[in-house]
Amino acid sequence: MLQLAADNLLSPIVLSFVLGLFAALARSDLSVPEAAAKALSLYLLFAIGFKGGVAVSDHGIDAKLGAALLAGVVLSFALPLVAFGYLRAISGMNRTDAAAVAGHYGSISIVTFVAGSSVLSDAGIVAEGYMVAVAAAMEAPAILSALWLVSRGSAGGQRMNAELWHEILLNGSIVLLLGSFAIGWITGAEGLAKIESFIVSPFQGVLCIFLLDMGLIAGRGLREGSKVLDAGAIGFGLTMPLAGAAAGLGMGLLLGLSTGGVMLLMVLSASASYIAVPAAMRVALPEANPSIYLTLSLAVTFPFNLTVGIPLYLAAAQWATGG
Amino acid sequence: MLQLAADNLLSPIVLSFVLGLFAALARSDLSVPEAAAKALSLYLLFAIGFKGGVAVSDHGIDAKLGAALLAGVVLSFALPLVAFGYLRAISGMNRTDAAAVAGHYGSISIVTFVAGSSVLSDAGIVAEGYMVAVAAAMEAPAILSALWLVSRGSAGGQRMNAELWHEILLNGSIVLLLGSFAIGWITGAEGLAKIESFIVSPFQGVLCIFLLDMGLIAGRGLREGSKVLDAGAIGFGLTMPLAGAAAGLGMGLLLGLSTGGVMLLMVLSASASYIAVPAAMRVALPEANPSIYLTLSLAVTFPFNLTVGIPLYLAAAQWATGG
Amino acid sequence: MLQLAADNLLSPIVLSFVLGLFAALARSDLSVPEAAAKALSLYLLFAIGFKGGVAVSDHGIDAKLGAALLAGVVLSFALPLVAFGYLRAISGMNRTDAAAVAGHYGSISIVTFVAGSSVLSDAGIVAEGYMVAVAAAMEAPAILSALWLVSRGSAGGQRMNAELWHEILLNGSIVLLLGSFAIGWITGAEGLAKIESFIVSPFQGVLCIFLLDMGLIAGRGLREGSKVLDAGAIGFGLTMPLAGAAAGLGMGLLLGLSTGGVMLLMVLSASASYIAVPAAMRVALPEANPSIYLTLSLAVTFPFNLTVGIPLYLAAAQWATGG
Amino acid sequence: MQTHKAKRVEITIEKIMERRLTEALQSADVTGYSVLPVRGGSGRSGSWSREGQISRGSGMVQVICIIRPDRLDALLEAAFEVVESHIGVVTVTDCEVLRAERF
Amino acid sequence: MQTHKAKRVEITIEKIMERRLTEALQSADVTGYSVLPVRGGSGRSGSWSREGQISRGSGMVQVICIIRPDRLDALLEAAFEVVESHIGVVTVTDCEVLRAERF
Amino acid sequence: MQTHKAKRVEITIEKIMERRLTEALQSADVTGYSVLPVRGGSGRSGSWSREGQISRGSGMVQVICIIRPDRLDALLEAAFEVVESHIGVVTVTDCEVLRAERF
Ligand SMILES: Nc1ncnc2c1ncn2[C@@H]1O[C@H](COP(=O)(O)O)[C@@H](O)[C@H]1O
Ligand SMILES: Nc1ncnc2c1ncn2[C@@H]1O[C@H](COP(=O)(O)O)[C@@H](O)[C@H]1O
Ligand SMILES: Nc1ncnc2c1ncn2[C@@H]1O[C@H](COP(=O)(O)O)[C@@H](O)[C@H]1O
Ligand code: NA
Ligand code: NA
Ligand code: NA
Repeated sequence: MLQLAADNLLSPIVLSFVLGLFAALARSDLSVPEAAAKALSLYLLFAIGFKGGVAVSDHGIDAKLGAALLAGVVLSFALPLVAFGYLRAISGMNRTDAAAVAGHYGSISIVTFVAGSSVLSDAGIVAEGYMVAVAAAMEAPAILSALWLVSRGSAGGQRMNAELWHEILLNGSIVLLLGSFAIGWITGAEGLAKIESFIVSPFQGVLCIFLLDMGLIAGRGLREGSKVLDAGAIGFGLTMPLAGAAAGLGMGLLLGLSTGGVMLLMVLSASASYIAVPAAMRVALPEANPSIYLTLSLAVTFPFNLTVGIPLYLAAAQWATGG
Repeated sequence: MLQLAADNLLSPIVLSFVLGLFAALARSDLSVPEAAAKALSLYLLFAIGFKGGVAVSDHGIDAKLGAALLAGVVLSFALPLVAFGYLRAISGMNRTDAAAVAGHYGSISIVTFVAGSSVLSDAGIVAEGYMVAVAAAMEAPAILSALWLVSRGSAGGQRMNAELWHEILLNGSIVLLLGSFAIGWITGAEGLAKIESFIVSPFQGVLCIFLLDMGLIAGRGLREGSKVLDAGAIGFGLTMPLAGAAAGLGMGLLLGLSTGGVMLLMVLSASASYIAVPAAMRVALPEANPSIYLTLSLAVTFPFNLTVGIPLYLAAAQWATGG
Repeated sequence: MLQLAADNLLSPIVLSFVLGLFAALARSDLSVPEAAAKALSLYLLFAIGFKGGVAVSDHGIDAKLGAALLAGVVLSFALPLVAFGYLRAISGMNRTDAAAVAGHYGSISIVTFVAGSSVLSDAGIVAEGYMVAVAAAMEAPAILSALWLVSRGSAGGQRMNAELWHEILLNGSIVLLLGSFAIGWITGAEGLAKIESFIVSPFQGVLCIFLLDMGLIAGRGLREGSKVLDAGAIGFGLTMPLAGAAAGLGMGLLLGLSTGGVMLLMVLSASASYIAVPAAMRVALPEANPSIYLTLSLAVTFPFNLTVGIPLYLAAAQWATGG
Repeated sequence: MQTHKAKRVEITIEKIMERRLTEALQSADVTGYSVLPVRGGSGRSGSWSREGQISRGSGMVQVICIIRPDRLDALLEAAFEVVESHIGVVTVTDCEVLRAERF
Repeated sequence: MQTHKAKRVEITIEKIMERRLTEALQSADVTGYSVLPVRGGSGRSGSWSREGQISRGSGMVQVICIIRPDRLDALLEAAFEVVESHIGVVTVTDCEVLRAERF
Repeated sequence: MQTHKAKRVEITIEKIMERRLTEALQSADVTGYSVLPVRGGSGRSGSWSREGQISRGSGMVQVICIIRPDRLDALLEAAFEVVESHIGVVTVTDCEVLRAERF
């Protein structure tokens, strides 16, 4: 366990993140161009989706797929309610900001998922390929919970209109993730053989550069956003992932997922969105302060999960599944 | 043949294109940054040119090179005349637009060429390395034919001035394609060994992302441009490639090219430009409607060639050469 | 030696540079998007730093590291003084411009360093991994020398303020180079194994595209800037590298570096900055003409080193160390 | 040369609202506009930059419409409805245009 | 601060015509201009966006020239010749500049 | 719609000076600005383009501030101090804004 934590902390991936964080905090002008960052994220989504699809095509479709998707949706709906209550109790945040933050914690961060998968495969543990689809399923429901939280009793329903629905369900990340999952599933091992040296071999290296960029953004966020967070909010950002992971653990055991699957469900539940949910909040809840939710998600919870959370969740999943 | 078609349709490359098409038609906000798309196209041009050059350096220069280049130039000059007559007969398009479209079909699409090469190498068929140079030679002549078609009898000659000549002959894609062809030729197998894991191994994977982007653009084009195309024009976009391929087949047999070479000449003749010719038309024929020629080339003919055309041309080339 | 020179001239890397140069001089519109160029440079810095760090972790830290760093700093301080005197004697350049140029020649060009390392590894020669750190140490001191040269006697000290210090010492390239060096050092061979197929295998290929871009920029620079350079200045750009290399050779022998180490110190001393120093000069010495120093550094000295210099320095280092 | 009076309206708005704005403009029969990227900025809600961003929720764009003066009010009303509850800046400048028949 | 009257000319033109325009400006002795990227837009010939494009024939840029009022006509004539047969928008705005000696 | 008079200040300045400028603006209590990328241009010191550049020392950006007319002078003085010894262009245009309470 300690060994695992140390290995994780001293992996090129985590150290690249730390380097970015340091550079931003030291006000270096190091930066990744926006177009390059987006290209990296397209690559990661394509690769992780494709590999998930190939895994499903290899091991056949599991009877648990439907149940796992449902479990993901339930977690995504429910976690914001927990988060909201916890946040209002522990910090002085107003209802609107707290609801917006809560929505982020019900949804997921795909980079955290990628980092978790990468630790898993380093450890030689195989997980259900369809966890990628579970990740996609967990993106949106939390947004509804957040909007419901903000408008309980009042006429908040109109915050969700057809256009916003469309944007959320067909946002680029989801479409690419599920699309490449389908492609991987259809083309299987043969398809993988063709593009393996693109999506498998260089994967960890690309992830390093991506995490360097995440570190830069998190560091900039900390510099800009630290003034808007009180101690309670920061405490929330460091402990809510544990609550999420616990829920994910319970759900994973209930479903009878493999060790790797349980661990990934914990990672998903513990992680907080920083792509889909912030965009939805800007449209539907513009009065919530983006500095608060972006800083918490990107600069507090993401680093926590990356450094401490992931090895912890793996250890817990191994202990609980006896795997 | 059917197997070949099915294999092609279910390859990661074609499915990536379909994913992009779907995402754009479903109005997802999935998009590839312009800088990333350009970088991908630089990569593909560099890789395909370099590999062609290495092939020439490996197998020695073929006596047929000169004849093949000439054949390409002749096809590029002649096909627009066929296309123009066909288009005027089958659709209600005006002279200017029809001439502009015709120019696109005489010229070539390098991605279609790349996709064709990739199907060839999957099938283990080797083609003449200098087909890359033939591709470059076929880019420009069709532009002259198009301008001639538009200004027959009138003083249209002045549409081509020295500056436009310069732009067409030294456009970035041609320079990079021929330049990397030369580099591959000069450095040969030894040069290839140094950069193989950059330009060979990840090639198909990069092509997937590039085709995802092509699908996105084609889909956006369809949404914008479908209203400007009548049934005749769409019919043209789906059948003109067959006429082009037939011409390429005849020419390839005449030249005595290998099975792979014949197939690539068919692909080149069947494909329609969407980089060099549109740019030249905006300068020299601004009164032609770009929606028409871009939509036809990118959203009708390109998908047709990618999905149905390429396996068809390969089967025909194999049948005709007995290869 | 001649063989070495010919091999170098006909390597894909050098030919890619030549292709870019040709394209720019022929006014082709070939271009690499800014975001892609920056992404490539991030990749090269990350890879070269990381590999340097791994080398240090493999071979243990050398007692000479401290001395080598100091030697680098001394060279960077001293070379501008030589360059300034030489330039004022040989060309009609004014004091300010001459000082600005001199600063560039004391500092270093990391791409030249990368190209040198790549020739070394092709030749199977291993160099001290910490030469990467020496490169970083040589970036900044020359800037101080340049500003001192310009303001001797006058109150020029105020040109350097805390903000500029901060910018120079924490500029993105230095932070990334030293940061990835540290990551490579910490994670060692195990870390390298994880990301090898990202930072080692495709390295030379990426370098080709990067040098294509450098050729394009150098060519554009030549077209714009050739009018501002007199024959003396051009002569300086072609001979100052030899003076720098000689100083590097002497220093390298004094330190007892390996053949590879001596050669890299020569390359560093011979190369002229085109990232860090131009930026510093625009801030602290805006009255100096950027066309002069950018053209000299990028379009005269860089091509000289890339084509003629590097094989020469290698031959000299082998001769002098008997390696 | 012959020029004609027109209004230049520049609307700086969140990228995520861009499509809503341009659709509102189209509904108000504004037929021409151009969209310029914005790299960063600062305002009451803090400062931001696009560098390295993958988030779709941050960043702004600048939408520029040149219109005939008599069409200004319709445009502003359409724009205001979208901008109202969001951050963003709307400016109107007098200008002269060539080829007025285009507007 | 001391400012001086000048004209701000903004020409939105197809990227492929950019070099022709700037060369025409230079022939008309316009010595300074800046070129801004345009991400997308809409007009009578439909709407467009640069996203994912590799084509050299689509997309526009915005060329901005600040000039002395007395030089305006020469500039507009030079610009008009290039823009005439192409799509594109030209606007002229009155402005004040610092450091007028530069123009 | 109700609009209010304001000034639109556009400062084209070297990218390397951007942070110095925005810090000067903040010291002068200018609370809002946007930064637009510039792709290339030409002036007395020659022409330039950002294409393929990795250098941090070249290239320019355009900083746009909308301010209340009475705050113009403070802004110009702050900007001038940064721009003074560097290349760059400062223009001021009269404009109207919606939601004046924001400025
Ligand atoms: N006065 C202004 N001038 C120019 N841009 C502004 C101004 N105020 C705000 N902006 C832009 O609008 C964004 C949001 O402003 P705000 O709502 O004040 O936070 C800022 O980050 C700037 O990009
Ligand atoms: N009124 C306008 N205001 C701003 N930009 C415009 C306007 N009209 C056209 N444009 C730009 O010019 C391009 C071509 O316009 P058009 O020739 O009308 O198709 C459009 O796609 C816009 O980018
Ligand atoms: N009159 C002008 N109008 C617009 N931009 C200008 C003007 N003069 C200079 N610039 C911009 O400022 C940069 C430096 O100008 P200069 O100091 O004249 O070399 C140019 O490259 C242009 O990007
Ligand atoms: Na979560
Ligand atoms: Na063709
Ligand atoms: Na040097």
